[in-house]
Amino acid sequence: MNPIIPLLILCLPLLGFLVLGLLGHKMSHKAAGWYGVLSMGTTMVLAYITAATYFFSNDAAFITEAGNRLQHIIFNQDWLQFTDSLIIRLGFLLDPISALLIVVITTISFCVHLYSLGYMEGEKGFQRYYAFLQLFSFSMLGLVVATNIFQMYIFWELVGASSYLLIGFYYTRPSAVSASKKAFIVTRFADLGFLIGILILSYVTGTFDFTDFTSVQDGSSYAVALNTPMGILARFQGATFMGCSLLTWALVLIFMGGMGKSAMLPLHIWLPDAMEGPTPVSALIHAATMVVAGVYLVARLFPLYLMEEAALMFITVVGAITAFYAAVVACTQIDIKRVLAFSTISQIAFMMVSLGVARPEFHESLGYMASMFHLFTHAMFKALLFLGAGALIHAVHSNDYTAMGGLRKYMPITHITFLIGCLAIAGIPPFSGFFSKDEILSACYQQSWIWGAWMSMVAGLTAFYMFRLYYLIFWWDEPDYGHHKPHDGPWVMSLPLVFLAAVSCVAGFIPFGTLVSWNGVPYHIHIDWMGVALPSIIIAVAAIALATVMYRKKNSLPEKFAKASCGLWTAAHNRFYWDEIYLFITHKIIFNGICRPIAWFDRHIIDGSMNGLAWLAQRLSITIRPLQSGSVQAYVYIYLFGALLLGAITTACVLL
Amino acid sequence: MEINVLYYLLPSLVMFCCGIYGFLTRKNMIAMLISLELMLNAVDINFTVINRFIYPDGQEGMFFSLFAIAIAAAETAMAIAIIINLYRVNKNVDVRDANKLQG
Amino acid sequence: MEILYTIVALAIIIFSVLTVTTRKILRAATYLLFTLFGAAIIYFMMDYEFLGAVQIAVYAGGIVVLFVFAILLTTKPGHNSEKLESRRRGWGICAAVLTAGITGYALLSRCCSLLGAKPDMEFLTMNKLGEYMLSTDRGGYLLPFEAVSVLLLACIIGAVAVARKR
Amino acid sequence: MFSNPLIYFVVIPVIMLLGLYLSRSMAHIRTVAVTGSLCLLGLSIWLLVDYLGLRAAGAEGAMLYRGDWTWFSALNIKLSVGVDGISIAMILLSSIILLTGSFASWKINPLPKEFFLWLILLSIGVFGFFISIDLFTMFMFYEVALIPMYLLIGIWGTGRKEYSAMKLTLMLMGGSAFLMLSLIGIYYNAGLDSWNILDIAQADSIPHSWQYFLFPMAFVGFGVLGAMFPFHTWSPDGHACAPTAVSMLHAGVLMKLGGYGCFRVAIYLMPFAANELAWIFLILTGISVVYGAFSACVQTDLKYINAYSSVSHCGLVLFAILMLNTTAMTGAIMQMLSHGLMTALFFALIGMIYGRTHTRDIREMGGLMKIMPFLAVCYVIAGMASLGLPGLSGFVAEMTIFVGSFQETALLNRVFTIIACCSIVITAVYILRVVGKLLLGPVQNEHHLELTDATWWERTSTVTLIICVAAIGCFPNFFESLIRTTFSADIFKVIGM
Repeated sequence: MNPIIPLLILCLPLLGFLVLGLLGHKMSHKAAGWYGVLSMGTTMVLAYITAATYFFSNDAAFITEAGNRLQHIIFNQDWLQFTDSLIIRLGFLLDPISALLIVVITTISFCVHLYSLGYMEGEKGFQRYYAFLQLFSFSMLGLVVATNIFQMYIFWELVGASSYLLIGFYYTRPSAVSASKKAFIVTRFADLGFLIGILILSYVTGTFDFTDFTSVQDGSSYAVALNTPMGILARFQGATFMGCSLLTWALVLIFMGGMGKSAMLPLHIWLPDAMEGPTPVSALIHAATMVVAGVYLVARLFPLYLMEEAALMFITVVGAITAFYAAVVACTQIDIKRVLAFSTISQIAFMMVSLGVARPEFHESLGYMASMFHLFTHAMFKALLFLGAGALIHAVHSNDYTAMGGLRKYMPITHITFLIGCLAIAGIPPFSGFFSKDEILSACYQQSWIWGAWMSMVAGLTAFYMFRLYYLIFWWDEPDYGHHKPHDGPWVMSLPLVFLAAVSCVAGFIPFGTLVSWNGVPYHIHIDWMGVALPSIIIAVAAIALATVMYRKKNSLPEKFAKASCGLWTAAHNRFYWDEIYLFITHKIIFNGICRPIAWFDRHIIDGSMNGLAWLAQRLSITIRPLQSGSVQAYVYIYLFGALLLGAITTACVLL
Repeated sequence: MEINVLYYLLPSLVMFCCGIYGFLTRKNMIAMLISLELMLNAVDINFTVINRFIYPDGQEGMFFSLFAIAIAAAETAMAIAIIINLYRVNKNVDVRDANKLQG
Repeated sequence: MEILYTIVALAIIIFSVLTVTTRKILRAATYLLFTLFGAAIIYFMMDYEFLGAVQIAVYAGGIVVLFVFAILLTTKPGHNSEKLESRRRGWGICAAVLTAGITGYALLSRCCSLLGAKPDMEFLTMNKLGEYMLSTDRGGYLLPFEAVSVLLLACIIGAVAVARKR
Repeated sequence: MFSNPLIYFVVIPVIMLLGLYLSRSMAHIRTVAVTGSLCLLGLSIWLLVDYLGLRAAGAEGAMLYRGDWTWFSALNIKLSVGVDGISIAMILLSSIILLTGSFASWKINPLPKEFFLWLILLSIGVFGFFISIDLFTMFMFYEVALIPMYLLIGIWGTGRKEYSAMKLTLMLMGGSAFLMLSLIGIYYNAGLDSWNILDIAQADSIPHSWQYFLFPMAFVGFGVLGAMFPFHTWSPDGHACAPTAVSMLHAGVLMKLGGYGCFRVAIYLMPFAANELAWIFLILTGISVVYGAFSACVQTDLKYINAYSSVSHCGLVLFAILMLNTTAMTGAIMQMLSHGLMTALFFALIGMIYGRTHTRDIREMGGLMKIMPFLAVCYVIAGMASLGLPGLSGFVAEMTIFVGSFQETALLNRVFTIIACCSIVITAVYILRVVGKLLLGPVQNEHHLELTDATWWERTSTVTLIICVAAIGCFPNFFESLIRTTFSADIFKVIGM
């Protein structure tokens, strides 16, 4: 494939960042905005062309005769050489998941660019906003097309930084500043694990390349396989550390990076706060793209994870706990963006669990496909929900549902699209969420009924809290909106909503299994209606019904329920006090318990001992100063004494 | 009585010790300077005598004394200039009042 | 010769002692003058006529006169310095005697091998002296000569600078 | 002698000194300083290009542009010059920072002439140090670089300047004393009657028993300047009190003398002891890395934060040097370049901010992004470079170090590599803390609203540095290969590199 188009996919957003960043202040808002939109639109078209070429061209570089999809490296430029074999390259790896992701990223990013024309209109720093969006798109695209794990790490850091910049967009607001700081530091902490994991993996295998880790060469391309011919994994044989194999350690540490970015428990605390950023940013970064980077990372290294059941088990457990936790918390939040944030955490955890339960022996790792499928559908409907929330916030100037209610009359487009989003996430057929979630649940049930039941319960909770949100916004009780009745946004805001809603309606019917599977072998989805689909539909409908009863009209049921829950509601409302725990650890233990003592130690002990030496020298000189009395005769006495002593000694030695 | 080198060295030793005594005990700076001259002279005598008695072939001792005299003259001139200056300040030449250089 | 020696030696010893013991400072200068004359005579006895002449001219003629001027400038006539306190004198004597003891012991115990009559020496004419003084060969003293001349100049300037009225 | 290009790195500053002496006005002084620095920069760029050309044409030898001129024959002391990729990188760094430092002290007051005289004298020492390969001459230039610091801080500094200047000078002189001893020991024990580093390294004739004694002294001697724990306390006080350009030059270049010396003298000449004793210093430098970072977290003075961050980053330099493998050492040199540039940028910006707000206490400032956006953005970029954002220099240097260090299998090395890795998190904490408090958030002090943004010379200074930082960050392989090819295999035969 001609490398020009893939190169342009990366370069256009980078160019956009540089142009808007350096020259943006000379442009008008309109020019900057439209430049960003056009740049992203072009990128989106190019990404579609690339993905279409990959999936449908039947080129031998992309698909074998037997129909197996291959990994193809379009270009791979040496960027930094550490040793002969450890080389960081910047390249473009085209395979099912990267092709999928570039489509998702560019689509959502384009929608957000367009949407922001309306949402951010008149904001100070409009050009800066677009520059950051472009930077983020560039970094995210670079991340998903990475050919080696270090390239991924590089762009991983870059998305972190652009996320930092965008969360802190309203930099005069202290809460935004601290939220951006928190997001960066928490993910940085996770990246530490990622880095150490990379170090271990690269030290043992002597390579960074994904194709070396997971694939065998097949012509000019690579086919994903379990036992790679280089025998890289054989080098791990016998290497253990603290009772676990070194590979497990490496993989778990790398997954820790994913936990940070994807906001898995216990590193999830930054994501709800990240909602301080502008809402379109939340849609793009903190719902659809960046937060699924962790899922993508695990999927990218999936054949390696398959080697280590323990690591997959760890992923499953973390994912399952996070999914439940986030779903419970989402039921109690007041800020609509936070509800959506916790919902995102929960949904990403779904994908994680799905990856964790995937095994080749169960329907050729159905979970892998399901996870990617859900990633795709979730990106669409969650972006839709966030953009819808943005439209609401834009209309009522508040994040809290308490300021909303009865909005269905004033904002029909938003209402319909939001409802579609809710139905999709709740898993009601024929919306896209149903299909992907169904695959995930099937995969869970195949592994063990425990996971299946657990995740079904979480799915029910999902339906409940989403419809709670829906009813509280669009029904419930109408507050006094004053003279300015809320209304739908301009067409630039509505168009992305409609588009994403349309996608959410039909995405479920994409034959996803034929496009994406863990080893490129096509897989045919067949829905197990009786075993999995029907029960989950029943659960979802029941949950929606409950939500309808509780929240459709203003009533006192929710309050009674909260009171009856013996503190559970309060605890969930306070997110089970994770923030407080973190605050305690960072502030009390690390800041006051480590940093301050070290600074004190440095000032008083280390520097003190240096000053002490100086003091000692000074004392000594003060002590011997009186010897210099200024009296000549005293000097002569001393001198004479010394001279005589020397003379006497000489005499004694020489003459005796 | 054969006059050997010792006969010359002993008076100069006495002279030297008188110089030491005077330098250590006098308070008048000029008197101290005089004692200093005594010591210098004793040393000059020693140089000359030892040169003459033990190394008659060379002239080092003699020349040393010669230069020492020249330098002593210079030194005395300097010293007296300083003493007179101190006298202007202190209105006396007592060495105990000239202790400004203490540490 | 012995007589002359005896006289000179006695004169040196006596006048040295008197120089440091007299309480009249002007007298001390006078006794110093006599001591210096004694030293000059020793130089003559050592056959260093030029040195003796320099001693008389520079020391007796120059330095002592300087002393006298200084004394007259700084002391009222007829003024006696106060009597020394005995502790001060005691320590002085102690130091002097100790010096004499150690040096004398070294001298006496060491000099036995060196004893002997005054050896003959080639007479040092003024010509030769001048050559020595201004030659740069071995045994030549041009460098110290020049150094001393510079030093004297420096002293002259220094003395003027120090003593002049501000 | 004057046909050797290297000698002009000393000659040009000397001509600058003359020019400054004859200067009559501020305009003259600026002209001389900027022209001279530009000449030096041009010369270093020419040197880089020419060096690469010579190497590409197949020039052999550990060093190129060799020259030997005896200036003290009784002790075989020569002015020996020669450069390899590492020295060229350092020379380039120095000339960039000298240029930007000149711009940063555009309005130095009082005594501008004297200030620049001392600054240029300092740069003579720096350039002389990097071009010398004669131990004694190197040491002489080292001292020439250190002494002006006393006056520069003592006269033009702020705060407790006399105390800080004295402390800095005394501690560095203490290091020098160790160094002197060690150098003399090397000279006599190598038994070659030569101070030439290459000769001594090739002969490798220092007895092992002596190496045990000389290596720690040389390492500590240079380590003091490299701010190695526990000899780093001059750095916070010294930097806090120094004027802007001096902080820049000191943290940007002079601290690199420490790292460079540790490599060029301690390890290059005594590889055996380096291999045997590395663990002691590994512990100390490993502590430096996290210790400096933790200390930086609670400081409130901008310069203190940056000084402690320098302790952390320079600790990483020494840490990587001690790993004794090509990758880590390449990383160390990269880190020197990177830290030099970004810390100079930091100090320049801090100086500019201080010049406007007259305080360096982050608690008294806030929201500067709104008031002086240019400086604030530059500060954020510097911060991002410091915390290792890819695309800026910090990242490539740190990653090279970590990957290189992780190749060492000994448990101690592993443990300390992981500890050192933790610094990337702590660095993020203190950088973001400063950025958050200083630049973002609401404006703390109403008076600050009247302040202006950067002037053209300040922009020149910072933009130059940012371009360099980004150039290293975006095209690291150019610099890394320049450095990596320099580690010649035969000299490290003992340690098996």
